[in-house]
Amino acid sequence: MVRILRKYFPVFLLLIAGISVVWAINLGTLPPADFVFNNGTEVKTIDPAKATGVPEGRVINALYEGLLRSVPDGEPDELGRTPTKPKAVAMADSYQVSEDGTVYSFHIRENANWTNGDPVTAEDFAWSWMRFLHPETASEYNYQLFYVKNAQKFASVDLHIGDPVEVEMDDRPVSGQMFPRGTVRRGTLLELIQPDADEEHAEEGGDDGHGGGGISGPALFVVEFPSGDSTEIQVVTTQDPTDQAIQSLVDSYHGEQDLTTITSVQHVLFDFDHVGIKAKSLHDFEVTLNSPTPYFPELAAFYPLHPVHRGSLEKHGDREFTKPGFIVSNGPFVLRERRIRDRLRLVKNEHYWNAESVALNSIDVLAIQSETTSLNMFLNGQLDWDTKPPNTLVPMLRDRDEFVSTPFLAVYFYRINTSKPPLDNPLVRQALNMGIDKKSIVDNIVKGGQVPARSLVPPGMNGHQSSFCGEYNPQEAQRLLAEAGFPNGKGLPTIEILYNTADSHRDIAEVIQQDWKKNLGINVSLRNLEWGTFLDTLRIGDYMVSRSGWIGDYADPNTFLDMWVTDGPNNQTKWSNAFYDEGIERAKYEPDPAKRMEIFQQIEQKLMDEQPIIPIYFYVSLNMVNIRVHGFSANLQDVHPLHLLSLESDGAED
Amino acid sequence: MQVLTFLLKRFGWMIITVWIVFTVSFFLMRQIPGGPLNGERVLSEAVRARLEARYNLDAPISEQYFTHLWNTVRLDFGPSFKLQDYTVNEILAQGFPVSAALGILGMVFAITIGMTSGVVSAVRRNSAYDYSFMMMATLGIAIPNFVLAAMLIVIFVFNLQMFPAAGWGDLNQIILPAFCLGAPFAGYIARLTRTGMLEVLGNDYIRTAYAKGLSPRTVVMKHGLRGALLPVVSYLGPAIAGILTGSLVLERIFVIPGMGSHFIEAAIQRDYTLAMGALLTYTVLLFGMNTLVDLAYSIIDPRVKLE
Amino acid sequence: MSTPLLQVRDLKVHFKPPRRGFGKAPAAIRAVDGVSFDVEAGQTLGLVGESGCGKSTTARAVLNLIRNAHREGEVILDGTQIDHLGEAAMRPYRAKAQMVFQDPFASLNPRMTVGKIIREPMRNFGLGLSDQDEQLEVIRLMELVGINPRYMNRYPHEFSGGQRQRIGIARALAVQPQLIVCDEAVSALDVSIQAQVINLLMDLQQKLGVAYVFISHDLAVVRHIANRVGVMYLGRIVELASSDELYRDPKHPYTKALLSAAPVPDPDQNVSQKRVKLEGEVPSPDIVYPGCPFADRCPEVLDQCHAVAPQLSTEAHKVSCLLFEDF
Amino acid sequence: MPIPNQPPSELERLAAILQEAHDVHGVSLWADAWKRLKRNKAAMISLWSLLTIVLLAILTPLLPLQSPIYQDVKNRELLPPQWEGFSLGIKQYDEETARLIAEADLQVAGNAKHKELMTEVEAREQKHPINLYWNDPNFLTKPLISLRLLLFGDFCIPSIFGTDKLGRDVLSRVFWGSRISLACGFIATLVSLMIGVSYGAISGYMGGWVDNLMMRLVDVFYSIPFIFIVIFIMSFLSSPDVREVLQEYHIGQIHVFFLLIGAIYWLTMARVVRGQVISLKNEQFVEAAKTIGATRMQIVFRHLVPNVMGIVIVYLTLTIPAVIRFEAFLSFLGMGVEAPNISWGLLVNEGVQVITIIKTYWWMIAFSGMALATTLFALNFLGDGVRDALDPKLKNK
Repeated sequence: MVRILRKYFPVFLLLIAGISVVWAINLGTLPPADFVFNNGTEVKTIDPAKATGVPEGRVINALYEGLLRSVPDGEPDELGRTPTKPKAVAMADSYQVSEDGTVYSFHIRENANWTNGDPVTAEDFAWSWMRFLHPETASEYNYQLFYVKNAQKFASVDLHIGDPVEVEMDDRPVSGQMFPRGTVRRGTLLELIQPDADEEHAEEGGDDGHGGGGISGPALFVVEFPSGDSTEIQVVTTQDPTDQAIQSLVDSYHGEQDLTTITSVQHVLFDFDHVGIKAKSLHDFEVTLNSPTPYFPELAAFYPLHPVHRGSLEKHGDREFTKPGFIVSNGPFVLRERRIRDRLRLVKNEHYWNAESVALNSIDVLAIQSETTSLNMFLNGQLDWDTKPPNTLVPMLRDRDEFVSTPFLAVYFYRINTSKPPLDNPLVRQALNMGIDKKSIVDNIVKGGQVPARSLVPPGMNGHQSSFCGEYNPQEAQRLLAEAGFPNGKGLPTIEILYNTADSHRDIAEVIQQDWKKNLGINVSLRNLEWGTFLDTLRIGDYMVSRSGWIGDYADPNTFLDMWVTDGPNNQTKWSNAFYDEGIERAKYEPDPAKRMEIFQQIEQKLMDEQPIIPIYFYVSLNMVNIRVHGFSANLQDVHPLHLLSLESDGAED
Repeated sequence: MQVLTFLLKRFGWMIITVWIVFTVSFFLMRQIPGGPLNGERVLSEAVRARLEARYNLDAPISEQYFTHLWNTVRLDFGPSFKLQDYTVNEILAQGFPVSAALGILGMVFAITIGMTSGVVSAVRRNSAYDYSFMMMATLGIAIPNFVLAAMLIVIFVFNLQMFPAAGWGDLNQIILPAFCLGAPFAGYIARLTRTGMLEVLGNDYIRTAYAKGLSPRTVVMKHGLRGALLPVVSYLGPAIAGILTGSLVLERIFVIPGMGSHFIEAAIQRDYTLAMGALLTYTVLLFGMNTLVDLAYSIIDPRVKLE
Repeated sequence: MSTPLLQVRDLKVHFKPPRRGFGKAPAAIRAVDGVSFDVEAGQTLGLVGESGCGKSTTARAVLNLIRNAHREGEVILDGTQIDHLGEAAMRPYRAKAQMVFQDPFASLNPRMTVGKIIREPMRNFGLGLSDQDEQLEVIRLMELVGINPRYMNRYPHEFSGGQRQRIGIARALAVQPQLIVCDEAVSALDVSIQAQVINLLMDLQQKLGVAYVFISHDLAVVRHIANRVGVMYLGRIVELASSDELYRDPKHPYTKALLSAAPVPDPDQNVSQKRVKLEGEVPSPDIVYPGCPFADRCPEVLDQCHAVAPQLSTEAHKVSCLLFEDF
Repeated sequence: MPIPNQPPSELERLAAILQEAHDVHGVSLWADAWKRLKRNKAAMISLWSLLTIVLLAILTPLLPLQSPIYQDVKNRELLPPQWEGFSLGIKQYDEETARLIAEADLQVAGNAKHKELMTEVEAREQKHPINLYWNDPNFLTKPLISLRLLLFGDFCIPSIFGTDKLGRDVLSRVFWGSRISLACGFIATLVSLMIGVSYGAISGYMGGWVDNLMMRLVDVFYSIPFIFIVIFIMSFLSSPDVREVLQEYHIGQIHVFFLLIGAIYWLTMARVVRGQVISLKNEQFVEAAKTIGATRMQIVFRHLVPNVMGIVIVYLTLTIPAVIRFEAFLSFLGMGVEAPNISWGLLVNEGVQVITIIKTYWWMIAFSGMALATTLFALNFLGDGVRDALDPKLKNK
């Protein structure tokens, strides 16, 4: 046997190689799609409730549809940007706002269907939003619905004695999977037993807009359930009742309740029936807000709030329901095939209410991370839309017909850690700002037609008038530095710029390093971290100056400004200003849009004076689009709904 | 019997290796800053706590270790942190065939090109063929494969327009990356083949074979090649390791959805489960390949005993 | 008579081949299987035998150089039992017994100069000489063994085989040993050179009073240098007698066969002896024989030879053969 | 009769011979190999070019190069190779400063004008162009740079290799990059050499279960995809606590980086050395060393290791390119050296990034790639030559 092997070893080797090659080549190939574009990266998920990020948004907006849709609408402005507006050209065919601006009534169109033929109903939205807010979903974006009455209480398990509560019993049909849920019983919270704090749960911590509240650690809930005409009182806990922590709670309890039987349950939450989300009828959906929120229609069109199909989710589970074959969606396209880090194949959804207006029959969504490769593929004809051509080449791409670029809602800026001397001195921070030649960065490094930034909020947003920080002025910067006690940069420690390994961050940091050295005489060092570490370092505040960027979630200054409140999770500069915090809060409840904008302008001025951040430039959207593609309009949010695109017909094809 | 013993022993060592790799990387991963839940937007504490609970990240580290270890033993790597629609097993199942296809094709390129030019060089010793082949072999070894890839893209994609720039799916798209992957190894193999051949061709029994009147072609193919095969096979072990590493880069350049891209992305994004899954897969792969090479070596060389 | 410088008592060395697979453990190779002899100070013991009979193993066992093997018996050097000593414990006794190796090409480190090679043992044993003195001692030793000391900075490969063997001897002498084991020390050299080296060794014995264990397959060489000679066959000494005695009157059939096969240095003396031809091959040393191991090849074999193992007799002329055993 | 007991006359005679012996030199195997190597043209050319490259790398700060880090994005971005000169402008700057000082000296000390002038002088000091041109030169490079300024003044070699996307001179970047790349190659290889040789030699010499265990451990290491571990460790090193500790001992990340690569590449070295040691340890000179009382460590490091150095050197010439390539590979993944440090890998990577259909900035990759390829090429040839020279029997392998 071995001898035979030995004799024919080369033959075997060749045979194995041959078979492998044949196998390798036969790895399934797909017929080409009508339209191919690069999405920049692999989408993390296509579950709307869990998704964050622009690439995910592009796909989810094609697969699903929310109440409204942000679509380009109206005449282009002087920069060639078509305004985008949330319009009732989606699941809702109309909506009304109450006088005080707090109640939105959406009417869901009768011909709206899921891909399996089921009608889309108001109940679908209520259920999907419930899932979106549910703590177990742990949606990163759930704070976007905190404008809705009691939504935050539900999401953050913010319970008080006397609150209506819903209790999900421990009888889930599939354990370990959130849906279908166990039996939900509704009642009233009579008592909340927690270690130390016997009194009701304190209310503080809930006002930073991002969660807070919540019950952590062992807790016993005494809930009164209506049962026929009488009531039934149960003691429940979400922990294991035999757990030692719970037992010690029982032992230290001095109240009147009988704690002999403790029921273990999945969740005790604020009653969702009391959250301002209601399916009034099959097609009427009503949302009640805490305060008038002028940009709520934008949110209603925001992809995390798109509905998901309850039936398929409960059948296939929380993760599997997104798989091709299982997925039931309601958007203009259906997911046909998905290959990780390769492509998503979308095909036209024949059940879509507006299917006849959808021009593209199939779309390939690629996940190419290298900008250069992506451009090469575009120029080679493999892509119809390249979402991020490399900056270096923009000057050469400018004049081509395929090049589409406009400023959009995003800003590139530097965070300054205001807790680290000498950066705790606003004068130093101002000097640093004035010592950067932003125009040169824009013209020579990023080169895409970006706009040097002197404010945080990008221009052209809903009538917001930006407030500005200092211009590039080395002399003035030196004067400020001298005033701060560091003439000619003398006595200043080396300042470290933190950036993450990607794109042109390094180039920009190197230019700023030289600017500060040359203009201010400051020694600057660079520190490069890869993404994961970078984020963590930022979060724990172990940095001096750090590269940052922010893309607005909706077209309102609030999305840029509310992050700088004291201890805001995205603040990360340790900067705190009472006037600013109060301004953000005031803007929330200001019904008059003009006055609201005035508040924003004031607080932005504060931000620009104190300068915990240095705005560098406003991004522009850079797109290379095949000229045979129609319906691609430049706009402020850089959204390009795929169902609005069409191809110049070559005659032969339909 | 002997082979069976050998394989059993190796299997035992593989288990130990995998366990060591698992343990080291488990703790190393959790030591380094950043976690799988970090994203551009900072999570609220409530959401973070929920997510930690979902992924069992709130348990004591020792408990996490044993849970994870037990799951790994059952070949269940768990859900991916970053590609949330997939479990690690699904991701690897998709990525592995792609990487394997690329690797195998690269290896086939390396062996065919390498051995052919090696044989020609040895037979036509000190000829122009010999010199130019050996020059090219050295060049292939000297140039990092991403530079080679860039050069080939300029030539074959931009100028000649023979191949697409990148992507995965049909044969056209595999050739360039597979060639880039195989090139350095082709260089080594060419040199090894040439050396082995020259040594064998200098032996007495070859002269005898010639004297017997066998055609030069038979002599070269039957005797010479066999002599050259030995060093080449023993080189395959390190070559496979190199192919794996090399494919990390080429998968990036040519946008190939293989394991390499998962591997790097997962490490950078702190996708603990996916990183672990990919790492262990690579470990098993490397170990398996090394074992196969040893086995092949003992098959073709009767003097080599399996240990 | 004082105690002998070296006493070897019933020495056994069994090598165990590595086990392969799950199969039965292979039999041990009995390289040395019960060897006893003494060497008096200033005397020379010759050990002869065909290759593979365990001479070299005996030599290495005497110097306690064998690891990874099963050993039995005693080796007593200058009154100290050394066979059980570990590497570190053995070091002090190494100075007393040195070795000259078979292959003058392989026994010298090719990367060291001759001077350094000869100096190394002095350093290792910490003779406490100054740097200058050490170098002078090297020169003295080189002169002693007949090599031009001006070449002390040359490398071994620049010397001829005989010269290298002299270097090996100089190295052995560097620590003033009482015993030198010469393992086939001359067999790799040309015959003319052999004589030179043998003469050198004998000279040195006279000058320095060093004892030799001289191992060779060449009976003629041994006869020239040895006071006593032992003949080995399959790991055992089959005959042991004074040199004169043994050559004059070999008793064991194997010795006779060896002597008859050897080239005759003095044609007159052995002309009467008829040539004894040995049948067959040297049997494998991993077989355990119930009787005399030589029985299969012995021209004078008796019936009981296959069943009864002979013992080495106790007289001065020791022989291990049933022919000479009293029943 | 040993030396201490010799009569003085005898000692004198021996001492005289010793004197003579000093003039007689043997030809060691090394010298022999060197002689053979000298006859190998390709290897010698490689050797000399390597030496030149190393020398140039060491003397880089002394050469009249432009600054490797000074950017001029406005005027000099991505210029093709050219002969147009470039002046550092330090002389002019110094003259102006001197003029200011002179002017200040004319004023009465302490008056407002004097103060103003002196502040300006001080400001100029702080913002002296030299600070812009070289990033924190250390105690080794600083004197060289000063000497360079003294020798060549403002003169610079024009950007004959073109400039990069921030307007920096590619020529000087290639030169400065050579320092890191070569240092990485040599230091990492040295580390791998030390670990690998000791490990392999000890394992091979000890034999038995020790050898078994040590080699199985190597097998285990072989199966670890190290790139991953490097990624982990590099991230670990950049964490704040670790960095602080390192800074305390003046260890830069780059040094750890070198060590790390070295610590990975010892495996094959250990295997090679072990194999050699096993074949050598039954040689008689090893047994001889035992009889003359050498300890185990002495045998390993005095007798065995020098005899395996030949193959080790051959292997070294293969490891250095591998290490340099590995560094380039890490740079490609964005995990290599950090700005403002430059390595060839980084430069090549920057070059690769600007290869597009629209425009190929060939000079961005051609020169750095050429430097990298030449070095690796030369090392390969040298390795071949050394192997042939050390073992003439293996000729043509």
